[in-house]
Amino acid sequence: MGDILSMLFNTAVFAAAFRMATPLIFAALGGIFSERSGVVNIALEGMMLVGAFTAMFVTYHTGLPWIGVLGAIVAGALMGLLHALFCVRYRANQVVTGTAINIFAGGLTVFLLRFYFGTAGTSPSVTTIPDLTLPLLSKIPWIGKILGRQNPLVYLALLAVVVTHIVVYKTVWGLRLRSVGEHPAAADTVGVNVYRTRYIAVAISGALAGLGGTYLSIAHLSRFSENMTAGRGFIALAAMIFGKWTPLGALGASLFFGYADALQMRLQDIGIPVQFMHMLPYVLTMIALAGFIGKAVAPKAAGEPYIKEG
Amino acid sequence: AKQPRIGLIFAEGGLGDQSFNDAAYVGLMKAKDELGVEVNYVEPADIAEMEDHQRAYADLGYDLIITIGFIHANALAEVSADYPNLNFAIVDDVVDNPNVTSLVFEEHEGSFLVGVVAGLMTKTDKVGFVGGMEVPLIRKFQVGFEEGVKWANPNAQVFVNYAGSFGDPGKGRELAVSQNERGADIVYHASGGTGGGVIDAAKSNGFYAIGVDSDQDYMAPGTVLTSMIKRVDLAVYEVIKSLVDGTLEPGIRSFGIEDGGVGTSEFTYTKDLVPQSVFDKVEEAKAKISSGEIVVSNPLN
Amino acid sequence: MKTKLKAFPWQEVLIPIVAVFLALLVGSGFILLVGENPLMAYSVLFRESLGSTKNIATTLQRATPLIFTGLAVAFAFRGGLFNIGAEGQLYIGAFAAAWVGFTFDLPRLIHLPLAVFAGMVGGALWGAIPGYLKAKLGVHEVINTIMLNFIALFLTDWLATGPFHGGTWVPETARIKSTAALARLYPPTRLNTGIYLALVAALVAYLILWKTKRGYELRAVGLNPTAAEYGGINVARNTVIAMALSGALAGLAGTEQILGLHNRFILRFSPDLGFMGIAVALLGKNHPVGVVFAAVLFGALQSGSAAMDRLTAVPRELITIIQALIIFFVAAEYLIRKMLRLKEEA
Amino acid sequence: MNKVLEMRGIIKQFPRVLANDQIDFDLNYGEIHALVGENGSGKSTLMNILYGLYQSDGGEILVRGNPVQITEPRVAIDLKIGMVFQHFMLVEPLTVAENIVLGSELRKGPFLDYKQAVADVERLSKEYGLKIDPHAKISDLSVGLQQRVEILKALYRGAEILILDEPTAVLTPQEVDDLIEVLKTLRAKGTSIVFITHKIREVLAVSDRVTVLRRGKKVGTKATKDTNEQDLAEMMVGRVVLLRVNKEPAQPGSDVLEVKNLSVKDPFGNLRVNGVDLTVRSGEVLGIAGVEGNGQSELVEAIAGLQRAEQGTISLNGVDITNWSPLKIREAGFGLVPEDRHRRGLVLDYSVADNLILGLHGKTPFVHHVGLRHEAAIQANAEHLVEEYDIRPSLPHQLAKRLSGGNQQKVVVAREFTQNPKLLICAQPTRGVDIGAIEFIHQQVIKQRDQGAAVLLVSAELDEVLSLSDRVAVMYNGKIVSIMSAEEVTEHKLGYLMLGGRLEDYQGEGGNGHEN
Ligand SMILES: Nc1ncnc2c1ncn2[C@@H]1O[C@H](COP(=O)(O)OP(=O)(O)OP(=O)(O)O)[C@@H](O)[C@H]1O
Ligand SMILES: Nc1ncnc2c1ncn2[C@@H]1O[C@H](COP(=O)(O)OP(=O)(O)OP(=O)(O)O)[C@@H](O)[C@H]1O
Ligand SMILES: [Mg+2]
Ligand SMILES: [Mg+2]
Repeated sequence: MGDILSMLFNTAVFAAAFRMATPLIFAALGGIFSERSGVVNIALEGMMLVGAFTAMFVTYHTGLPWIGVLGAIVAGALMGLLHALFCVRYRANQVVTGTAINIFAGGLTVFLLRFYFGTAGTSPSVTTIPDLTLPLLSKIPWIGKILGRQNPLVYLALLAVVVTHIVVYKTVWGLRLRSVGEHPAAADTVGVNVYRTRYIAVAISGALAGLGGTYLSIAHLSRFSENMTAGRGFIALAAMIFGKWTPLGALGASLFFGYADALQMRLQDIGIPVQFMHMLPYVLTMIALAGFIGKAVAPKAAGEPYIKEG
Repeated sequence: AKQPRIGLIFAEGGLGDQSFNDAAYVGLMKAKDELGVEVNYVEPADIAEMEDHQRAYADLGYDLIITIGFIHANALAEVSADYPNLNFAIVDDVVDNPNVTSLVFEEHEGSFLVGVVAGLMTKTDKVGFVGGMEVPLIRKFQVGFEEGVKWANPNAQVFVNYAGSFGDPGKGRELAVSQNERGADIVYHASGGTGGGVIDAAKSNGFYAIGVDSDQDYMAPGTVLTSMIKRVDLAVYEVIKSLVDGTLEPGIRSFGIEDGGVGTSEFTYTKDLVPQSVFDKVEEAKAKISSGEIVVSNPLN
Repeated sequence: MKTKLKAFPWQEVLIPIVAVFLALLVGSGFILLVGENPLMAYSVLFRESLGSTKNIATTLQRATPLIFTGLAVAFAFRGGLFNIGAEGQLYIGAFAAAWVGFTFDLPRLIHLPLAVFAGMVGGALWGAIPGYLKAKLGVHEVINTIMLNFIALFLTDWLATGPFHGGTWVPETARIKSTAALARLYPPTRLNTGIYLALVAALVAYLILWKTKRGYELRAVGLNPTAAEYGGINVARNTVIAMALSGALAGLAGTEQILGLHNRFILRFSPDLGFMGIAVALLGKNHPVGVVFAAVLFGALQSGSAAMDRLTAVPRELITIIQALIIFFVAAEYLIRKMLRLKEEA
Repeated sequence: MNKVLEMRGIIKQFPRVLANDQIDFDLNYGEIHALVGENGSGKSTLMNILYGLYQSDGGEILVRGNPVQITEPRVAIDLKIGMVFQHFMLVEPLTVAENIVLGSELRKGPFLDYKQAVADVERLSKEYGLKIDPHAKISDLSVGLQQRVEILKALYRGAEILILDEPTAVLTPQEVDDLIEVLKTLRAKGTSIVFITHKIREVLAVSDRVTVLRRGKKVGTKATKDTNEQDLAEMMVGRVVLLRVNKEPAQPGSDVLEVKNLSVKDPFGNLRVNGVDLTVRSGEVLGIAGVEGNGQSELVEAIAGLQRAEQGTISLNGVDITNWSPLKIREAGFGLVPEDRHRRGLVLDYSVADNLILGLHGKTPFVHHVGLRHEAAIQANAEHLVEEYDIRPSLPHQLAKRLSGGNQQKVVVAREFTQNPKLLICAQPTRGVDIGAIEFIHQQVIKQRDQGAAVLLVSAELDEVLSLSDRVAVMYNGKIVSIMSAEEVTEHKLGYLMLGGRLEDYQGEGGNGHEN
């Protein structure tokens, strides 16, 4: 019992929580951009996977992981544009398109892996983005142990939360974004280009999800492996809703989840069948939701293609 | 005479898994090149396809149909009964029909050997095991490893964790890191794709990993101490060869330490790190297991 | 001129055909990339999915669970709920059916229906949880269904390797008694009476939704909950019922797989049937008839592509990519309508 | 050249309807031009074409003498055309200032200059006398205030041609007066205004000219001073219209609805109904007048079981129905025409036939005892009601969302009235409905009364309250401040009470009862 208690506040657990939360944070932010513009994005999973692959691929060929990051951003954005093309322009159902992208990404990454590396499981190991010690932060007693030394992408995720918050709530484009996701007809009548806004938002969404994948393949790990996102895109989707479609909320939800996961890993030998420990993050999330938050309201127009009449 | 035709059906995951599917492929190609047999193979997308593929090859009258992985067992039991004149083989499980050759491995014994290496090489007297999912087959690796560690180093402690997935290297990494935080300086994984994360954790945090199934030493040279190799290629080649030779005897063929079916890797990158005494101890264990002096527990029995 | 096509009665059939055609066209680019002949590959795909009675049977067998999961997702959608949790409900239903199947010794006439019923109830209960949490506490069902998918996996992992492990090397339960198995219809294919069950389920889903008071209420809640409330409809109760029935349908998908195909519960046996159900439901416009057709399309793709893998050198993943492309284009009905009209005018 | 706008021969064909059939319309500089006509006559369509939302299938548009192609709203905005929509185009979670500047924002780099936006809104609001809190969220504003935001939006973009599509349908009488003042101010400053309305009094009060449409065609344009109420009504409907309801004196019977000391809170915990006592007898119409937002909605919803009563009792024919479920209350003999037909009254994606059984869907004859629908009965019911209530088009399978607002309202009225409830609540029963339909609905209300129903009428339309009610109550700030018999009431007195004046202090017509 004492073990469990000491584990709850262990700095190593918190540090792990940040590591595990990072891909979720990126992807959940991506979800926010897309859904705030009125496009449901259940394709985060697939976009992450493509990002993870591209980051590995570019890094493999250049030896420069930061170029890999750029590559993943571009690839993710392209996946976003594909999603947008079908559900904004061709008015396809957003959920179907999302499912198709997930399937597509799963096939494409393995196809490319085999095409270029002759393997379908795991890519060769590539150069990674090394961890970074923040000189000032690492000196602070408790926090320093948690955040003093982390991967740059972990810091970037936290920065992305702040930037997203500012973009969504403080900029002109953010205002337009929110209006397009809530009431596209209203935005249209004041001359806001609904379609363009959605294209951009979904492309950003893909880019961020791609960053989440990048973290997995060239920061947290040093290789791509088949379907390595392992459901994180869906958990990010849940985190986005849990966080009520706000960047800070998504951060909180992702950290909560990462923390619970880090915790269950360290409590696996307390004598409960291990499968129940694996359930812990999911069960805790359900309890947390039932316990202390009320209704979350999605952007009103999310899911609906906007059709100009006449 | 007409050349025998061999059909091989992989497990889920298919080619390129750098594990037993790839090993099976190597065995198949070797047979093709050296024995001149005609081969064909297929990578099923999911469990529901296994039986269709088995029947398809059987309908085409393939002389030997080899299935990879226990996932084929249920279907194979029925299909092999429907085609009593054809030969079937299965890797990693036993199907009790007169025309089926079951090719199984003594993974617990192989795991014992890498356990010996870990038990002797640890400086902290703490080592770790990361499993993919807690299923009977993986328990076999775990138990063998634990017994090997204890046999070589009674003071050593083994941390055991499961990822809950064979395809989540991110989790693998975090589990290995958490074991390292608790003092483990060598971590053995039997977790499929999850293991990539274990190896990455070892590399970036400066401890040793032990690979599994195929020779994974190259995945992080110097960091992967050794790998517990399971020679599926050998099994596949052998069964085809006995067909060609006309010596095929259906039933269980077990590959263990004696016949080199399981064992450690060549320590290609770590030879210089490992003292001779460790190699000696591994040889001693091999001998004792072969002679029956050591009996490694098999949780499946 | 413009309206001429509208009058064309085959339009609903034409659109998916053109969509599939477009997808194959794009897919052939990939096939050329790996140096294979697209025409060859596609003729195999077509022949092996629909070219003979046996192949059609296999296609229908692959379609069966997708009809169930597609109906499950569609049913929830009609009630205004997005059930991403069919996968989890399927696992719970599958386990429940398997448990009845291997535990009891009963005459077939009782055993089989009981096992099917257990599968339905298992799925229904698992579906009712997010329904209840939504109705009572307003928790978004998407989060809880995602969470419950994972929980269902781990729970059945434990059941099938722990208390109910069959004792073999394989992570699976004991075999179900033959009295609980769904009969095969066209051996050696594994098409089984589950397909009848699926078609009946589609019919029942249709009847419930459009021909009963309950369906009227469910759909009203889905379309306009405030008006439903005004009309004396209990929104909370209908939310729970919609999710429970949705879960029951997903549970039946698992049930069919166990009682008709695997004959025991195997760990993680489902190739994402629940997630495919989402695409099937929406392609089928959330209508039972549409769902059946969409499921058969997917079934054909799966059975044909399995053969394509066996008979051609086109790699497995490419087939997955082509499947995704087909979904894209079938979903982009609007694009195809526009294209067809252009052709008409030209 | 004194025309700021000319539309010539405008044609708009929708799949099944010719919405605009060769319509000519023009607008002088600095005039208010009223555009009137029945529901579905093509008014909104014509103006949507002008604003670039729809593309016409024929005809031409000249703005300030120049032919223009208005392909999208942006073009209209650049031509200094502004439009206030029938269904507001406001983004609810955003603030007033954000909504006003949306699309024409002032920037500081990429950032929204919110301070400047607020300042601009304050300046405009002062200039035109349109008071508003720039920081308020739209969802917290009354409809009247929301409309102000819409007008400010147009003004912010420098609109010289301002289109208002049914701006008064949702306003209280005071708000209508305010709006008319605003329009006059705008006209004085040179703005040209198109004013769509169903209320002839407003046409006469504010417009310079009036154009009447009927079934997509233009009936004619007249100078307002050359026409009158009856004349316009006939032009719109194509027949003689009764502008006053003919009714016999009420024959009140027993108490049907008794509300005692009722309090209701809104979801945010604010007390909206505060200790209300109220009785409605069978065979009478009790009208509740009041500025919207004074608790009428919550009062009605609490009686209907749609909101919780915090305190007090509600009884129907002596049975305590407080906090019963809506279904049980309905079954006790209750009917409600809700104030918002889209939110409460209709499932827009259901057919007319299915909407005509909402709330009755579980009762015979619409359902067999096993829970199966009785399609024949549902169809028969629909055919009967479509006929009796003249719902157009008379297609029971048509989706409700394809009907015009007036016809949608008739669907709700038909359904609620046909059950002959003992207690009938009509909340804003004629909102947005053309005069032909108003006449019809009013007749139906009186018919219900004469058949012995107790009718509670809630309306922001003083005319309506005065012409239908046998007794009139005034609701202010969550309380019933006064109940009078119809004879005692005058419009002026009501207006005074509605704004919080006290009856004891009332000085009569011309008195100085309240400050404004
Ligand atoms: N988008 C549309 N698609 C099809 N038909 C339409 C559409 N918009 C309007 N109509 C039809 O055009 C006709 C005119 O509608 P419009 O909205 O212009 O009427 P209105 O005069 O504004 O009515 P109201 O007084 O109720 O506002 C109606 O018959 C309507 O059904
Ligand atoms: N897709 C459509 N098909 C056919 N008619 C339509 C369609 N969309 C709208 N309409 C018609 O367009 C007209 C205008 O729509 P709008 O929402 O402005 O109705 P309205 O009658 O003016 O509503 P209200 O009076 O409730 O404010 C209505 O008469 C409606 O019948
Ligand atoms: Mg209109
Ligand atoms: Mg109207």
